[in-house]
Amino acid sequence: MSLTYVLNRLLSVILTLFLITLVTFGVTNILPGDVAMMIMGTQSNPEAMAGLRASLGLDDPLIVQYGRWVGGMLTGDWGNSLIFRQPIAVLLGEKIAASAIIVVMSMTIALSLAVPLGVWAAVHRDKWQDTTSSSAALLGVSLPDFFWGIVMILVFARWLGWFPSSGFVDPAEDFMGALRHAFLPSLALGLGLMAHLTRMTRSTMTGILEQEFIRVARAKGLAERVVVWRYGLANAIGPVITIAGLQVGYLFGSIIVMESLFNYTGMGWLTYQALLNRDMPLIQATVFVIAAVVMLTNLLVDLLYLAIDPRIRLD
Amino acid sequence: MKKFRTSKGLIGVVLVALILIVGLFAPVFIPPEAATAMNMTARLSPPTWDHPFGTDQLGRDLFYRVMLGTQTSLKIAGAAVLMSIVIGLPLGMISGYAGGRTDNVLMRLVDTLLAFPALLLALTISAILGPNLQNTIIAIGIAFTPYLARIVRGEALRVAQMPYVEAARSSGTTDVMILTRHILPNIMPAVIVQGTISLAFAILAEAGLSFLGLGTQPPAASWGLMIQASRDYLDIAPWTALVPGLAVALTVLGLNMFGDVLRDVLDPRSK
Amino acid sequence: MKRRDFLRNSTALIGGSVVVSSAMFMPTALLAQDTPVTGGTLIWGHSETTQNLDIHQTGTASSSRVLQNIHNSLVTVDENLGVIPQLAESIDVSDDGLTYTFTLRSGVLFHDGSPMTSTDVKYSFERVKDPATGAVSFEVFNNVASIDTPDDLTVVITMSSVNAPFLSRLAENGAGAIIPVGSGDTQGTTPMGCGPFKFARYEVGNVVEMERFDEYWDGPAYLDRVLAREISESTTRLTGLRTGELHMINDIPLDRVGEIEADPNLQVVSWFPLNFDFVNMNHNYEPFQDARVRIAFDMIIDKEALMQGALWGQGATSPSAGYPSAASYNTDLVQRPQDIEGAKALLAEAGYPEGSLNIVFKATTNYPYHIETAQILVEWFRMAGVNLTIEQLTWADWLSQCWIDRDYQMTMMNFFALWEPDYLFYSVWNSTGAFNYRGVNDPVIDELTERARGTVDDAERAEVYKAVQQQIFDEAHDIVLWFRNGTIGAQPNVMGLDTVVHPNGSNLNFHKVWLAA
Amino acid sequence: MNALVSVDHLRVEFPTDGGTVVAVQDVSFAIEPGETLCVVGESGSGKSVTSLSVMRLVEFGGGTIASGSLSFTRTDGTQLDVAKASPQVMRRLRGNEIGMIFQEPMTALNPVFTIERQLTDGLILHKGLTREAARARALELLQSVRIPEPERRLRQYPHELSGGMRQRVVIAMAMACEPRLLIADEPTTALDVTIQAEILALINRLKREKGMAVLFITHDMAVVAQMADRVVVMNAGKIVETGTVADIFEKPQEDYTKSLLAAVPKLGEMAGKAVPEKMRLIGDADARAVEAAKTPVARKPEVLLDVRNLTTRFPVKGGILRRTVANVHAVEDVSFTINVGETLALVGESGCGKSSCGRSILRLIEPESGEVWLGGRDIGALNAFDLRRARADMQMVFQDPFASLNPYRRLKDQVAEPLTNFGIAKGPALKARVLDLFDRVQLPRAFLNRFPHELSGGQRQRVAIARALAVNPKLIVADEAVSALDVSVQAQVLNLMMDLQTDLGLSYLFISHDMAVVERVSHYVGVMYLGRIVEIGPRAAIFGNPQHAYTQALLSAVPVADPRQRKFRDDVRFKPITSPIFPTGHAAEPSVYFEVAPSHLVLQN
Repeated sequence: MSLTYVLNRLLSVILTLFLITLVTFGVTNILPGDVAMMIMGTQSNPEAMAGLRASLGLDDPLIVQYGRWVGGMLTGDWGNSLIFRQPIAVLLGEKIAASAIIVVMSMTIALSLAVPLGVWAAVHRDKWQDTTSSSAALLGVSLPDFFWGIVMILVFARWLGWFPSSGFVDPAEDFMGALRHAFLPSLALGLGLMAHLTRMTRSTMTGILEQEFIRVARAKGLAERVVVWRYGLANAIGPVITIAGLQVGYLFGSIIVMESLFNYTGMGWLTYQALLNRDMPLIQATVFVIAAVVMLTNLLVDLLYLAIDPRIRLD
Repeated sequence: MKKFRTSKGLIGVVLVALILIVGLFAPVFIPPEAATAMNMTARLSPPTWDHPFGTDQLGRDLFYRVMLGTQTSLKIAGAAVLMSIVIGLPLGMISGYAGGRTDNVLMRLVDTLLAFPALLLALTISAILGPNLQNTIIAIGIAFTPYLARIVRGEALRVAQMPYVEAARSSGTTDVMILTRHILPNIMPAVIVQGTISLAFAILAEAGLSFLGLGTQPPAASWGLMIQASRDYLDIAPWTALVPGLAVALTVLGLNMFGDVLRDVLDPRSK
Repeated sequence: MKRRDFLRNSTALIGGSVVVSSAMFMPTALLAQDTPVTGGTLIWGHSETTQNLDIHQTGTASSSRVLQNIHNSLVTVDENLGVIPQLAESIDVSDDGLTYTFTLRSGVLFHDGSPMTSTDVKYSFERVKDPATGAVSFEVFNNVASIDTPDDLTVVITMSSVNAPFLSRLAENGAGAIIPVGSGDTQGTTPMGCGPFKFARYEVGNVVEMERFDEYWDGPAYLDRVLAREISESTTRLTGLRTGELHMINDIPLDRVGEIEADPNLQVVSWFPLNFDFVNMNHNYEPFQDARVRIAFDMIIDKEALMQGALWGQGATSPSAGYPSAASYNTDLVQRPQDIEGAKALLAEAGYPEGSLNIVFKATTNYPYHIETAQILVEWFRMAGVNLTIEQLTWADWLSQCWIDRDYQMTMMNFFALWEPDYLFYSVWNSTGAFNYRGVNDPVIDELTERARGTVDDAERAEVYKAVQQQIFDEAHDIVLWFRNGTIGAQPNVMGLDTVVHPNGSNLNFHKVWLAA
Repeated sequence: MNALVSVDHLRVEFPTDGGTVVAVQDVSFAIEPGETLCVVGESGSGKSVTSLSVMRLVEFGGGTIASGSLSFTRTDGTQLDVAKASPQVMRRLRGNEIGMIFQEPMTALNPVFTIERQLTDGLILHKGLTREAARARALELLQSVRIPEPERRLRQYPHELSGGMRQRVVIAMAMACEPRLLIADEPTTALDVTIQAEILALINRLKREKGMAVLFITHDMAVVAQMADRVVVMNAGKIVETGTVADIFEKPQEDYTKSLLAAVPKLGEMAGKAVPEKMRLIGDADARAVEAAKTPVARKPEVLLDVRNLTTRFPVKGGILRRTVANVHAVEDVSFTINVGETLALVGESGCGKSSCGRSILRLIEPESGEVWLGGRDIGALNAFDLRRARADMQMVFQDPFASLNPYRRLKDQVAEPLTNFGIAKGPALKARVLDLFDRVQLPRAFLNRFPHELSGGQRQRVAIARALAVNPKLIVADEAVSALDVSVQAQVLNLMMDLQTDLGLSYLFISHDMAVVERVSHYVGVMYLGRIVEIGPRAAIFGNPQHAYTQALLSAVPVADPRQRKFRDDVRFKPITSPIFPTGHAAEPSVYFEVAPSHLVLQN
C-alpha cells in the first residue's frame, strides 16, 4: 500500500505545484516595475528603456509568457536571468546547493539542541528544568534571526576569529571551507528553529511518557535512561521530524535575510535579488523552486516517517 | 483559577499585564515627540542618568522609544493575528466540518500558500501593496492565515467527530448552529493559544520586514524598527539592540508562558 | 579647488600618529612604498552586487566599478577632468564642430590577443547607438550622422549638428568603451576588452575574479589577480576587513570612518566628491508649483547639521550640484540658512498656514542615510508646521514610483558627481531631460541648457552653466544638500591606493595597485 | 513461611497545585505464594495505585509512598521493604521477580519496536542472556501463551497483532523472567468478552503451572468471582473488606460490598421471567420504596420501528485516484422490528456493526440500502429538511458521558437545545420544560447552570438522557449507554431508563456488549456478528435456548458473578472474528433465517 501512498502524495504535490505556478506567475505580474528599469537605474531614459524592454521580450502577452515559462520548465529550458544574464538553470543549480548546506546544517544544529532540551523538559515536566528549558529555547526565537546573525559575526568571526564572517565556498572545491562558511549562518538560523522544535519535542514526549508502554518498560526493570531515550524517543522522532519538515518552509523564508547578512549567496539571496530587481523569470523560477523544494521536503519527511514508524508503513 | 498560581503562570500573567499596561498607557504619559526628539551631541550614548536606556544613532532616547514602541508593536501584531484568525478560523472550520470535496479544495489552497515561505509571501505582498503600517499588517496577516487555518481544521475535524456534535445533529441542530455553538467554543482554546504564540511571531515578523524597509515607518518607534536600526551599531552600541530586543524577548516569553497557562485555564475540566 | 587636495592618503596621517607610538605599529607601507612588487591576489570587499556585465548596457555603478578594469575607452579624463585620449592617440575636431577624427593607438590588443582597430571602434559605437542594444548612453550618439573607417587606425565621426559635450560624454558611462567586433552578445556574461585586467570568473552575487592582462598597452598591472567579493552588508564588510579576510573595502559605513581612521592597523583613503544628494519636490504636486513653498522648504533645513547627522560629517555641503572642482561650478551661491520662522511666514504667504501641509516623503532603503536624513527632516518640518510622513521604499519601488511614474510628493536622491555639465544640468533640470523626474519646467533653464550645447567655447559655456545653477537655486527647484565623500578602507600592505580612484569618483582602477610583502 | 507480599498501613500521596491528595491510606493485606488476590473497587477506589505501589511505579506518576511498608520475599528468601529499596534494587526486582500486565493492550507495547525486541530486552537485562538465547526463550514464551505462528510474531510490530494477541504478548513479557508475583491491573477490561475469557483462562493456567502468585486488580465482580482465591474490596482509598472469595460473595459483611454485589447482574438469573426486571439497589429504604413502585411492563403489540434489509457500507479508498477499492460491510441485510414500549437489545463484540446499525437508523450515517420505517414513515426517503423534523421522534444516548456533552455549554442550554431547534418551547415554557426534564432524570435543579465537568459520569449520562427526552421521542437508541459507568451507577441509570419506559411508553434500541445487563433489561435480543444479525428473538429464548454457534460461544464466554460457577480453568479458545471487508462488487448474500420457535430466528449459514 505504501507505493500507492507515495504516488498519491506525489500526485497531490504535482497538483499543488501547478497551482503554485499560477500563483507565482500571477503575483509576479502584479509587481510594480520591471527589470529594464532596474538594469538602467537612474541612468535610464524612456527611449533606451523601450529598446531594452523589447530586447528582453517583456512586451509579449501574459498568456504567451506563462505558456513559454511553464513549457520551458517542462522541457528543461528555464531561460536566462534578465539581470544577471546567466542561464537560470545554472544559477539555480549553484544556489540550491549552497542553501542546501545551510538548511541541512541549521536543521541538524536545531535538532541536536532541541531534542535533548525538549526531552529533558518533558521528563521534568512542570519543574524548574521545564521552565529553564522552555525559556532557553524561547530566547532563540525572542530576537529576530538577523540579530543572532550579527552576534555570531561579532563573537565568532571578529572577536574569536574561529569562523569566516561572510561568503560562500563551493563544497566541491573546499569541503571543509564550505562547512566553515556555512556554520555561522546555520547556527543563527538553528537558534531560531530550536524554540518551536523544543516545544514540539516536549509536548510529544510528554504525551509519550504518559503512555502505557512506558510503564510497561519500567515494569520490566529497564533503567530510566533506556526508558526515556530509547523507548520514549523512538516514538517521538516521527512527529518531531514532521515538524522539522514543516520548518523547512519557514527556513527558506529566514535564509532570505540570513544569506544577505552573511553574503552567503544561496537561494534566499537569489530570490531576494530577483524580487528587488523585478527579474521576472528569475523570481518565478526561484519562488517556484523554493515552493517545490518545501513541498518535496514535506513529502520526503512523510516518507521518512513511513520508514520510521511501522504503524504507517503498511497502509 | 488555580493554574495561574504556578510560578510559570504567574510570570506569564505579570509579563503580559505589564506589557499591556505599558502599551495602553505609555502614550498617555509620554508625548510622541519624546520618541523622535534628537540630540546630535549624544548619539549612541550608553545608558546614563539622562538616558537610562541610552540613545540611538540619532541621539533619540531609547527609554521613550521602547515605551512608545510597545503600542505600535502590539497594534501591528494584534491586528495581524486578528486578521489571520478572522480569515483562517472560518476557512479551517468549514474545511474541517464539511470534509470531502470542500475540504480538499480549501486545503489544497492552504497547501499552496504554505509552500511559500511566510516571509517571502509577506515580502511579495508588501511589494505589491506598498509599505505602510496597514499593508504590513495585511502582509503578516495573510502569511499567518494558512497556519491558523490548518490548526483550526485539525481541531474542527476532531470536534466534529465528538458525540456531542452527533447528539446535536440528531436533535435537529442546523449546521450553522453546530458550527457556532458546538464547534467554535471547543476550538477556541486552541485558537487563542495559537493566537498568543502567533502574536510573538508577528512582533518578530515586523522586525524582519523592517529589515527590508517595510513595517513601521520611521521616525515612529516600534520594537522591530528599533532592532532593525540597531544592526549597524551592534558592536559599538549594543544597548541599541538589547533594549528593544529585551522588550521583544520578555513579550515573547510572557506570551508563551501565558499561552500555556491559558490552555489549561480555558479547559473547563481543569478548574 | 583641485580635487587632488581632497585626496588624502591615510598612510601620511598614520605616519604622523605613529611617531609617538612604538615602532611595532609602523606600517610596512612606509618602508617599501616606492618599490612596487608584482604578484599577489587582492581581495576587495565590494559594496554592491554586480549584475549585467555588459559595459554598454549596464547603468549601475557597481558593474562599472569592476568593468573599469577590463575595458578601456577611446577617451577618458585626467585628474582635472579634462578630456584626454586613452585608446585614441590623438583627436582632431573640425572648426565647425561637426567632424571628429580619432587616430587610434597602434599595438593595442584585446584580451583574446587580437589587435584593436577602427572596425572595432565602429562596431562598438554603432552598438551603443542602436536603440535595440538598450545602451544607457545611446543618446550620446544622437547627432552622429556617420562613422567612417578610412584605415585601421583612423575613425572619422560626422555629426549632423553641433554637439559640444560629445567628447566629454564619450569619456563617461562606458559610452566610449571599445569591444571587439561581434562580441556584443557575450559581453553580458564574459566581458572582454583591452583593459589592464582580464575577466576570469563570475559567481553571481559572490565574486568577480579578474586576472592581469600581460599585453596591456600601458604596461602590465602589478597584481596577479583581483577578487571582487560582493558584500553588500556594511557591518559584514567591515568585519571582513577587521578580521583580515579582505585586503580592502570600499564604502566604509559613514559612522565608522573615524573609527577606522583611528585604527593604526588599517588605512583609510577618502576622497571628495563621491556623489551629491538633493531633496526633490514634485513640481506636479500643487503646493510645489509655488516657488515660495519650495524656498520655504529650503529654509527649514539646516544643511550642515543635517550633513553631520546623516553623513556623520563625511561630506561637504554645497548650494549647487555642479562638480565642485569644475570650471562651471558657481562659487557665488550660498545655501539658505535655517530660518524656521521665515519659512513659516513664507508658507503662510503662499496660502499654507501652519498645519495645512501633510506631505509624504518617499525615501529608499537602498541608501540608509537617506532614511536618517528623512527622520531629521521630519523634526524640523514639524517645527515649521509641516507634517512630513516617511514612506520607505525598496530600490525597485523607488524607481518605479518616483523615477518612472513620478508618483510622489517629496523624495531625495543622489547622483554620482557628474562632472560633465551638459550631462548633469540638461538631463536633470531641462524640461525634456531624461532625469527630470521632478517635472521641472523652467523656460529659463531650458533655454540656457540648449544654448550651452551649441556653445563651443569652454569658458563661455561655463558661464552659461553658472547661470543655470543660479536659476535652480533662486527658484529652489530642488534643495541641493551636499557632496558626499568616497572612502576605502584597506590593510596597510595595500599600496598605490592614491591611484585607485578614477577621477569621476566612482570607479576604481587597480592598474597601479600592488601588495607589499 | 512468610507471605510473599505483605503490605502494611500503606499510604500514598499525590502532591498537586491544590494541595496533597491522599490516594490510598491505611491499606494492609498479604499475598501468599501461589494464590490469586483480587483487589476490587470502583473508579477512584485506589486499587490501581495500590498495585503500582507494590512495584514502586507510583512515583513515576507523581505519587509518593508517604508511610507504611511493602515487604516482599525475594527469591533468596530475604525480606525487602519495597517502600525503602534503592532504585537499583527496584530495577532488579521489576520484571524479574515481579511481573506486571496492564489494562490497555493496544498501548502497552511500544509501537515502533518489534515484538522480539520487547520480549527479549528484559531477559537480556535480568538474566544476562545472549541475543540468540533470549530469542529462543522469547519463542518459548510465545508458545506458552499460545500465540499462533510464534516465529512470525517475533518479527512483527504490535499494530500487526489483534488486541487479544497483544495482551498475550504483554503476558509473555511479564512472565519472561518467571516472576513469583504477577500483577494484573484490569487486564481484560478493554477486551471483548470471548477474548477476556481466553486471557483469564491463560492467567489461570500460567499461575497453576508456574506456581506464582497473582495480584489481580479489577472493577468487575464477575471476573473476581471467576479468578480470586481471596478478595480485597476497596473504596475511596481504603480497604472495605477482606476475605476469601466464597465469604465475600456469600457472606459479605459491609454494606458497601453488599451494594456492589447487588448491582451486578448475574447471567442466567432472569431465566423464566417474562418481563425485564429493575436492578437491585441497596441504599436508603425510601428510595427503594419509590423504585419498587414502578415495574417494567410488557410490550405493546403495535410496531414502532420496522427496519428492513438495512445495509451500511464504508468505502475503503485506495489507489492513486483515491477510488473505492473495497467496502467495510458494517451492516449487512439487517431486519427487525421494535414495538411501542419495547426494548430490543443488539449485542455483539466490537466491530460487529451494532453501533453502525443504530446510527444508520437515525441516518447519522447514510445507509447503502434498506428501509427504516418509524411510525409509518420511511426515514430513508426523507429529504434533509424532513429528516431534521423526523429526528424529533428518535434520539440517541451515547456511550462516553465525557464526550457526549459539550464541555463549554451549560447543562440547561444543552438540554434546551433540541427544544429550541424544533421551536417546541420558548421563554418560561422552555424553562419549565427543562426543569421538568431535570426532575424526570432525577438531577438536582442546582445543576441547571453547571458545566459538564462538574458532574460525575452517571450524572452526565442522566443529562444526556434528559436531552434525548426533551423532544418527546418515541425511540431512543442507547449506544453502550451504561458501559462506561461504575456498576452501582450503571444500575441506577438502567433503572431510570426502565422507569422512563414505563412512564412514557418509550422504545429502546439497546446496544450493548454486556450480556448480563442485556438479559436484565430487554424484551427482545438480536445477536450481531460481522454486520448481520445471526440470531434474534425474545430474551428468554436467546438466553435459554441459544441456537446459533456464535450466540452459544458468546454466552459461554461471559463470566458469571458466582464463584461456584467457575468457567476458565483450562485453555479456552474461540474462533477469531474474520474481516468484514470485501472488494467492491462483492455480492453479499441476503440474510436468510429459519424460525426455531415463534419469532426466534436464526441465520442460515
